[in-house]
Amino acid sequence: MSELSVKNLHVFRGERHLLRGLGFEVPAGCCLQVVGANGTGKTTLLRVLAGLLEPESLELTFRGQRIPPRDPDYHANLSYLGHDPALKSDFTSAENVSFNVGLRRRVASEDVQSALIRVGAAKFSDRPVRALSAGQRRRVALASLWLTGASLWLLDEPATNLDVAGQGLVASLIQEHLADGGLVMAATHQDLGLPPNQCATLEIGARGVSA
Amino acid sequence: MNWTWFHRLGSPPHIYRIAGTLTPWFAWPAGLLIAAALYGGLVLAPPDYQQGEGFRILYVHAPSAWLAVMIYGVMASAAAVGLIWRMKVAHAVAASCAGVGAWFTAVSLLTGMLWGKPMWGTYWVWDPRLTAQLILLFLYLGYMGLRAGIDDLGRADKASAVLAIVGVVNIPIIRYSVEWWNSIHQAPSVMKMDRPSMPFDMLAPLLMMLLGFTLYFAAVMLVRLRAEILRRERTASWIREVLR
Amino acid sequence: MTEFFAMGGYAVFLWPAYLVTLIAIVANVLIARRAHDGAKQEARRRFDLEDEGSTT
Amino acid sequence: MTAIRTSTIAAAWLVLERDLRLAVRRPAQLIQPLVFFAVVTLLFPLGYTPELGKLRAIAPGVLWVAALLASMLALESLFREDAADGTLEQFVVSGQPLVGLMAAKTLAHWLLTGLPLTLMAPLLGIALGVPVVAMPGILVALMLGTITLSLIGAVGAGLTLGVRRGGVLLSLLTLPLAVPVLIFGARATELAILGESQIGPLYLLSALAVLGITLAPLAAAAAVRIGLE
Repeated sequence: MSELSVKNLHVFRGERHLLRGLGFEVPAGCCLQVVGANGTGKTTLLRVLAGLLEPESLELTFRGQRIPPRDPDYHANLSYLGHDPALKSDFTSAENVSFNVGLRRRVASEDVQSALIRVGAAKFSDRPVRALSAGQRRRVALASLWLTGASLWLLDEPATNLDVAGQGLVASLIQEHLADGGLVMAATHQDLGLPPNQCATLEIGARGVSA
Repeated sequence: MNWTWFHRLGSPPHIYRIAGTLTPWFAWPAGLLIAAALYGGLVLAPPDYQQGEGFRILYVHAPSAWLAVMIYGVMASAAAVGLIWRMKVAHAVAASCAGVGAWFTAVSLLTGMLWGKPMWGTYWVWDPRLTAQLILLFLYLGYMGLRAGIDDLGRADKASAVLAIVGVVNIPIIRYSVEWWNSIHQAPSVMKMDRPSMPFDMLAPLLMMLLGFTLYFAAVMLVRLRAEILRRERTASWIREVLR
Repeated sequence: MTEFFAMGGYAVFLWPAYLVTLIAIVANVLIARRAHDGAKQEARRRFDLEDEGSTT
Repeated sequence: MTAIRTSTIAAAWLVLERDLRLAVRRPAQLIQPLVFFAVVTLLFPLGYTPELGKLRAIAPGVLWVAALLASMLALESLFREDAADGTLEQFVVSGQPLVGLMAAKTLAHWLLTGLPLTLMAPLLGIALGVPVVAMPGILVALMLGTITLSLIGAVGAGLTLGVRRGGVLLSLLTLPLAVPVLIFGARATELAILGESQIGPLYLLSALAVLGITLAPLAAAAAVRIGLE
């Protein structure tokens, strides 16, 4: 039985009927890679599933329950990583992570440190984020993602601005998350090095219908 | 109890057709009523013992003022229906109301000023009702400004709907506060006339004019509604037959 | 007839008030009509575009 | 790992504490509304008359209009920065009721703008010939009024989130809705100056504040959700 299933997803963006009747299922412990040319609706799909964008129509089922994409419990179980890493530039990375995670669950400062170490951001954890490079900020965002421990990950181009080592980090975080029985939907062209039974691909073509 | 009639209300092609057939049924009676009320108000009704012939401005001022407030109410309720049941047609109705409402708020202000001049010697008098209408005009302009400021039609509908609802909650508060403000400063009040204990031959034209204006608004709104529906339905197939 | 138009000396206020109202009534009818015709034209243009799009 | 989910109050407190800490890190933004309030107030004697007697008569209106415009100034950045760096999106996706987080942000805005303006008003009142005995009355009235201003402003800021150069539009949307606060507030201040009891307008101001506290965060949350689409 699938953890997450989407049926009859229609989305309009201004004039364009971007997603037409999209439908797919993601079993537990599996990563669905969303691929397609730019502007075909990858980001739109993730934002709709995160409840940030209201679709024309959608039948979303999570853990066997039919819910609206703005259901608070559903949100508590998901993490959305968008284009911007959601960090306040006047705060240090540690302060940012403890706020972003603390908004959802109780978190101790040791956990924050271990998260920053896990993503290799420990060395610059006390400098304000303003002084960090885009790649370093992306790592800090990954620290919050990893520490929150939500079961559903919605990742939009998670490896942008990351060097090769960073891309390896993303792949290992995803593999670790899937091993815990988590779920990932990632809009990325990167090869995540996942065995075929753990990874499916959703191609959004020009007509916006699932391939 | 299935709400088929309610869902049919929500289906754009259905509403587009109904709007088309209803428009003349509103337009013609409106025209007749306004004409009759004009004749009644300008010719038959006796002059006011205090304001003489000048009081006849009432026959255009009061209906415009009524329209200004009534339209905002229609706009806000359509916006609420649009937000709660996610009906695009309801947002289209709200969008069709704003322009007409702003126009007639301006008319009620201008006619109020033209009435104030002979009565009080100055064009603008801080009469509570005139002041409240002025603020209502700013609410309309704010609504239209917000709609114009957002490119995506769907988002503009929803954002302006929230503003319309916040606005309609505030209108009675603004009216009360302006009346309260007027009472503590004993400022002059022009509009003693519109709580009419008027004789019937004065009152009848006014009521006819009010109804005529309301029907007129309905007719104009329905035409704009058809335009708004076409803008929102974009490439829906039913539009092809309509265009033929 | 002329004393009718004089309106007991209030003519200079009364008739402009009625004129303003008339302007608003006529203007809104024109605006509504133009908006509807414009929307129809726009829809027609979009359909022609779409027909071209799918045929080429 | 079964994590203990943060309660709504804790999340709201976190947001409030975050905004206050952020503001302390960038004090310049805190000072600007206060300087604006002072400048606008001090323009009136130059534009009207140096006679304190006459200034006292218009002091209530001047203080309240200047306070209104100053708090409007600071509203522009209430959501804009959070929307730009993506943190506002995380509020919506956090699973916490957005209404609570919006209330926290509005309270932070009031603590950082409304309250300082209120505390500064007596100082400027002296420049307008306001007797010292009236100061407590002015403080109470402005405190209540600025709460409602922040609440209405939060709705306006949320609505103009998606609008390019939404600053002017924000004022056009918010000022008409702030008219009742201005009327009751100015009257309360006038009564304070005259030394009479200002209980009537204060009740009305409190009523507006209560209405604002209950409804405004709801509207602001809806506006932000729409603005982020």
